[in-house]
Amino acid sequence: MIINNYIFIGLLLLAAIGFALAPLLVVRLIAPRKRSLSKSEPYECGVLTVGETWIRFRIQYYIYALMFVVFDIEALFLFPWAAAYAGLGLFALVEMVVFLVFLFLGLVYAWAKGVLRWA
Amino acid sequence: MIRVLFLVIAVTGLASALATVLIKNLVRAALALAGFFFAVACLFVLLEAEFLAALQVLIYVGAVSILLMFGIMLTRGVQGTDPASRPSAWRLPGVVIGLAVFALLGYAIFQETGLGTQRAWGAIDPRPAIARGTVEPGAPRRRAINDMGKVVGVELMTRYVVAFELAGLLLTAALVGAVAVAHREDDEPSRGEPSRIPSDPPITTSP
Amino acid sequence: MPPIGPGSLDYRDFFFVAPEMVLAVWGLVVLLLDLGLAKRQPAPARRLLVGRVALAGVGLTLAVTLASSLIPLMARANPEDLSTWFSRSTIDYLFDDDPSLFGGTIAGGFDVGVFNLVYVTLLGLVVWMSLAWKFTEEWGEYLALLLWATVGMMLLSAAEELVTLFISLEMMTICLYLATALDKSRTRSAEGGLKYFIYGSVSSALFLFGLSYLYGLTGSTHLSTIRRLLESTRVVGLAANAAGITAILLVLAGFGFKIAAVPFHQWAPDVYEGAPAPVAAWVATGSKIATVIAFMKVFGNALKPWASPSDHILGPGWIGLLAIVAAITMTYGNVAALGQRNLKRMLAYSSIAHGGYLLVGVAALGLATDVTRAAAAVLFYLVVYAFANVGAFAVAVWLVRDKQSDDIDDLNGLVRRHPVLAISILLLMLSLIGIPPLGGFFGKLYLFMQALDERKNAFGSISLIALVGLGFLNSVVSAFYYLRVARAMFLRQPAGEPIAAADTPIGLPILLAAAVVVGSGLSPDSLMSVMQSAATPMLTTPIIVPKVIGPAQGPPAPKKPVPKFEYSKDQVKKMGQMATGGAGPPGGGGPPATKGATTKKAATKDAPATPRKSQNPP
Amino acid sequence: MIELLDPTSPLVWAQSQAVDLGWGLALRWGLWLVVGFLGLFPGIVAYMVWLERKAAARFQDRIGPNRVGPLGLLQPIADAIKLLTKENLVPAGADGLVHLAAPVLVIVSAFLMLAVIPFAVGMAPVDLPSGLLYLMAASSLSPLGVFLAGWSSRNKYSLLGAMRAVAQLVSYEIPQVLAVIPIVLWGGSLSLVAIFDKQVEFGWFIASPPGLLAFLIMLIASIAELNRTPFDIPEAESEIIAGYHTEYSGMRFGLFFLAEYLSVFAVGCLVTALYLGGGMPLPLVRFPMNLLGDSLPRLILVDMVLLAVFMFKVLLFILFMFWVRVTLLRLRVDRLMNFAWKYLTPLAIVNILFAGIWYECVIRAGVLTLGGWLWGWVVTGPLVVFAVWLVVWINRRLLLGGPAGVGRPSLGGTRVDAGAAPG
Repeated sequence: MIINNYIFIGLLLLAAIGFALAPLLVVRLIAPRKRSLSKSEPYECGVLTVGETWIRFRIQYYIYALMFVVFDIEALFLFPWAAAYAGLGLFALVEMVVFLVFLFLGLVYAWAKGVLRWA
Repeated sequence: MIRVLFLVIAVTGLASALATVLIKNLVRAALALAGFFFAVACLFVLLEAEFLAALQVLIYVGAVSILLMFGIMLTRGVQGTDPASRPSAWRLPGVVIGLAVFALLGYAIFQETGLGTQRAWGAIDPRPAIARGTVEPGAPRRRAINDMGKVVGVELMTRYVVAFELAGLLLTAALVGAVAVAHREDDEPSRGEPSRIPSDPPITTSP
Repeated sequence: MPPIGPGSLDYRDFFFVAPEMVLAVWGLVVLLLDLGLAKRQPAPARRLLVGRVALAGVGLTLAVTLASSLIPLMARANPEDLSTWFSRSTIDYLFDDDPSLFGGTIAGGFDVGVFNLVYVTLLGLVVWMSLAWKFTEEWGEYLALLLWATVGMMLLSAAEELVTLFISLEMMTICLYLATALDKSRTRSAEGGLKYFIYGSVSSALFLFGLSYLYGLTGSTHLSTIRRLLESTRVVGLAANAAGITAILLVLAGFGFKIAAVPFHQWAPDVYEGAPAPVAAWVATGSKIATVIAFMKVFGNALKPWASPSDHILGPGWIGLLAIVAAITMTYGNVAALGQRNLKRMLAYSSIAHGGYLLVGVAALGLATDVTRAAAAVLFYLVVYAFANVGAFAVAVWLVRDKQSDDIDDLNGLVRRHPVLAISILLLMLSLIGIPPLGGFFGKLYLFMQALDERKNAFGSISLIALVGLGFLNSVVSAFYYLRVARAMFLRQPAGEPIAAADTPIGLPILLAAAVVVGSGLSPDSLMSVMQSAATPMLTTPIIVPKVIGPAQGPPAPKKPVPKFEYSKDQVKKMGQMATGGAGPPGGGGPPATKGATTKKAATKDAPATPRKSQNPP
Repeated sequence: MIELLDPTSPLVWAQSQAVDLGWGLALRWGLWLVVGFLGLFPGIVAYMVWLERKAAARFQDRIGPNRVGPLGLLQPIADAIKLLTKENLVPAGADGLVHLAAPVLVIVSAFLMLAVIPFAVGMAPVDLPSGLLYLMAASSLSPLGVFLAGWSSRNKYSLLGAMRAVAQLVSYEIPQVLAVIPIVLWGGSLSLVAIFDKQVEFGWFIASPPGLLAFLIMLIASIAELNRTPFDIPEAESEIIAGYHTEYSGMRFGLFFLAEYLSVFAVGCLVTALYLGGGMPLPLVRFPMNLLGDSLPRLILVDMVLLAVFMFKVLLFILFMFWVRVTLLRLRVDRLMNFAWKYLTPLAIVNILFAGIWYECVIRAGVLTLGGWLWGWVVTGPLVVFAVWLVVWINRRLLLGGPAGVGRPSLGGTRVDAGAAPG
């Protein structure tokens, strides 16, 4: 039963979180704690930080993320197709070629549009 | 056991959904939203739809939340706590409407009795566990649960083929349109990519 | 093992979606062509070239649409004609009257053909209009998005199944959101696009949620299966069925957003004003036609048993809800339009009002005994409205291009300079009001007559009669703002510099639209009979038994002889006339050929696990 | 045709094993969790670090750690003690909770990946029917953690590093996801156990041109996903201090460190299971699966062999990663992104079609024959070579300013710029 598998995964998840937090607990117990003003400043090459930290970024990052989402979803359509391919035959291959052409032309478009040029 | 698990997951999901709405810091709210997506994935697991659960995590937690974060980083001045971001005049009606919708949905779900040959939602019995030898070949639901990836593939390639191809076109169209809307010619650097070194004049619009 | 592989699909089904495929591919062609030319040609030349290529694509699609609609008709009329081109089995396939493709997800009948023609014709006008002036840099993207939106519309009105329906709806609306925002020189465009996107995506989410309720309740996504199931439990109806009511509410909200019915209309004025005028035209016409058709399919076909199971007006059924929404929508739209001086905003509010009239028609459909006529009335109204509106938006294009504003006052004194166009515009406005003998009058007439005709139960009729009365009042109200345009053109003196001459991209849509409203007014019966033939397959889909993926469930039942659906020669002719812009079929049309059509569906349910198309008639 | 529920198929068998939450399963899981978390994983990571330092030292003609214990073998323990006793500094403006959650998320992502790896017969911790997708989902969690780490530190360099890191991670995730699709296609399932079984029958998947290409794409993408040189822009010390973990010190930094090495190990396991035939010692021969009988000793024997071979392959993979790290230079950020989108992604898309051809040539028949295998090579080999050549050629041409291509960067433009700057 599938849920049984996931019980293990849930346990693994808990164990991993515990594994990450346990050393931090140890640190809290044994490591020195001396707060001071200069220690808690952000480290920006030793100079005092200027201006707002959470700055606005270029739109290019966003376009990359957008392309990532689109291509990720398109790639995920391929998984069930690939898993079922054995029983489907030529028709599925043709359909997938059409799909891949869409995917590919999307990439070509972005490429030619200059979106993929990191500046 | 399953019931307890469900309650835990549901409470987590509700809490993170509430947190998404109530937290003022946008990145934290987006993080709470990712938590909610994860809770939904857990619910999919409880429904034995692990394929969907994996998709949910992969697309929503792995991709959409990244998109959200980047979108937040793109807009100036709203990353931090912005007290003016929510007019309080709309809060009370919003809460009332939300609760009303919630009550309606909850009532609808609990009251459902089943139409015709369909069984009521509450009456669907726990699914049979598989054990060796007791598998009825051809039980479609069992089959769908056990290898959902493959079954989804077959369905996509046969019955939903138009929807499938259209989804491909839709994604491409969304990509094209979004790039066209977001992309500005003056955002582009001057020609000659290899010459760009960090000492060049900074990009004008933003860091 | 059952045929879940290639066997259950027929390659030849793609023949019927050829128009969609051509448009989809052509969108890519236009896009890549524009990119290829981007750095080589100056912007004006590129714009013209790309626009012409897009127009050529629309023309090609028109041809393909005609072919894919006519060839089956010819096959049915006289199979021997085609034997030189096609093999025997292909002719049999075309002869097969089952209009469902791809396992019942898509319809391929007469209705789809007719409306594909309407979409492609309107698309041609919209694309042509776009070439009138320069409002964006991204021509390839803009045109590709228009073409792809049309693909969505075509599939939306052909969808017979909820998943396909939803994805087509998204295809259409997402392309339109993006096209709305493409005019980067004005911030209003971006604002409109953003508003459209936000409202639209929320409504899509609600819609999808409602569809999931439907699926959960009925266990199927096929409209016909849902209907069969609901019919079998008709006694229950919506009474004490909160889940069903929720589903109805959510789905209604989704459709309501798309056709800007009143509680969900806020986006419309801003989008119409912000979007480039051709896009606004396409939002107002194509997207409205497709959405209303899908609306009719979902409510008038799948959810029909839930329409009004009891005698109460607001009893357990969606009729009451729809009647209220319709009443508020048309009243609000008309009253709000009264105060508008901006042509595009005026058109936006008036299109809200027309949405209200259309909802009256759908409500009548819910009570109708003669479903075909009721649906045909809505379709008639839709077609006439769409052409008239495209013409009206062409005027908006004219104003925006030459005056950089959309004020109605800029039309002052038009009749002196351009009498033909001014009279055409006047005709459009009169048709939109519903003045006889124009198409708009007959549209309203059919719509309201249908609503009055339904005598199934007393309360339902009373509510519909009240609606019709309100509709008449509203038409009177609408006369005020439509005639403001006429007054500006005929009675006022031009204030400043007169408007420049209209060239083909502007003049053609106006003239063509005027021709359509006049033609459909002169012989409304012929257009009505085409619409009736279209309405028949639209609302009586064959029953698809969902095929489970599993071993064969016993031997397939022997197939009963299927009564053939004969298309008359007249209809074949009419299809051709539709292609020429629906410019009013001359002379009286043929008789409505709906006789055979109503009986043809029963036999299909006996052969569940076998592919439909591959069984050729003996 | 598709017979998913054949009771003898490995998929059902593996699942039916997992049906009972009896003591056997509980014991196995308990063993996994206890031994894994208390000994195995920390040990693996610790000695991977040691190994890397030793290997890097060899490459650079040094000795490496040699003070603590023989051959410096106790060095990792000393490092751990150091990390545990260091003060935990969090910047004043930081978002404390998110600052804490970020490394946890990254480490969870690495651990979850290990849950479905089939180390040997019956030794996959769990066999999920959609295991591969689960794996991808688990690995897709880490970009979120990286972003949160950078954002929560409230340090410009951290944020910049995080943004770069996430952009890189998501860009390389596309070819990574696309590169496993041939494997799914050939395996006919998303279950890693089923994929392993398929490799027993049809040889290692890497032993085919599309498989080789997919492996290479996967390899490069994984290196980038792991932020290791030459793709370590996000933590480039010389540019942005230490990237997203600038503000992490002491044990919290240690967690990122741990996660990185754990991810290297997990990816090594993944690549081994997907492409390198898991524990199979020979590419096209069923040894030692043909020794498998019903008796427990034989199963144990076979499993020992498989496990040893599996670990050996993982070790080789890890050593390869070390080798790459000490040999190659860091890529520039624009080239880095270009490489993902302009080389790897098109190749990965085309490769799916080649994989389909390979399937038709070799796997469709149902049994592996030498003739079919050779035929597959003859057909797909040239295609793959041609595709690689074509992609490289197009990119070169666009870069060098050939006649075709839109919006291409050209060297001509460079020269003008360079000339204009001094004048």
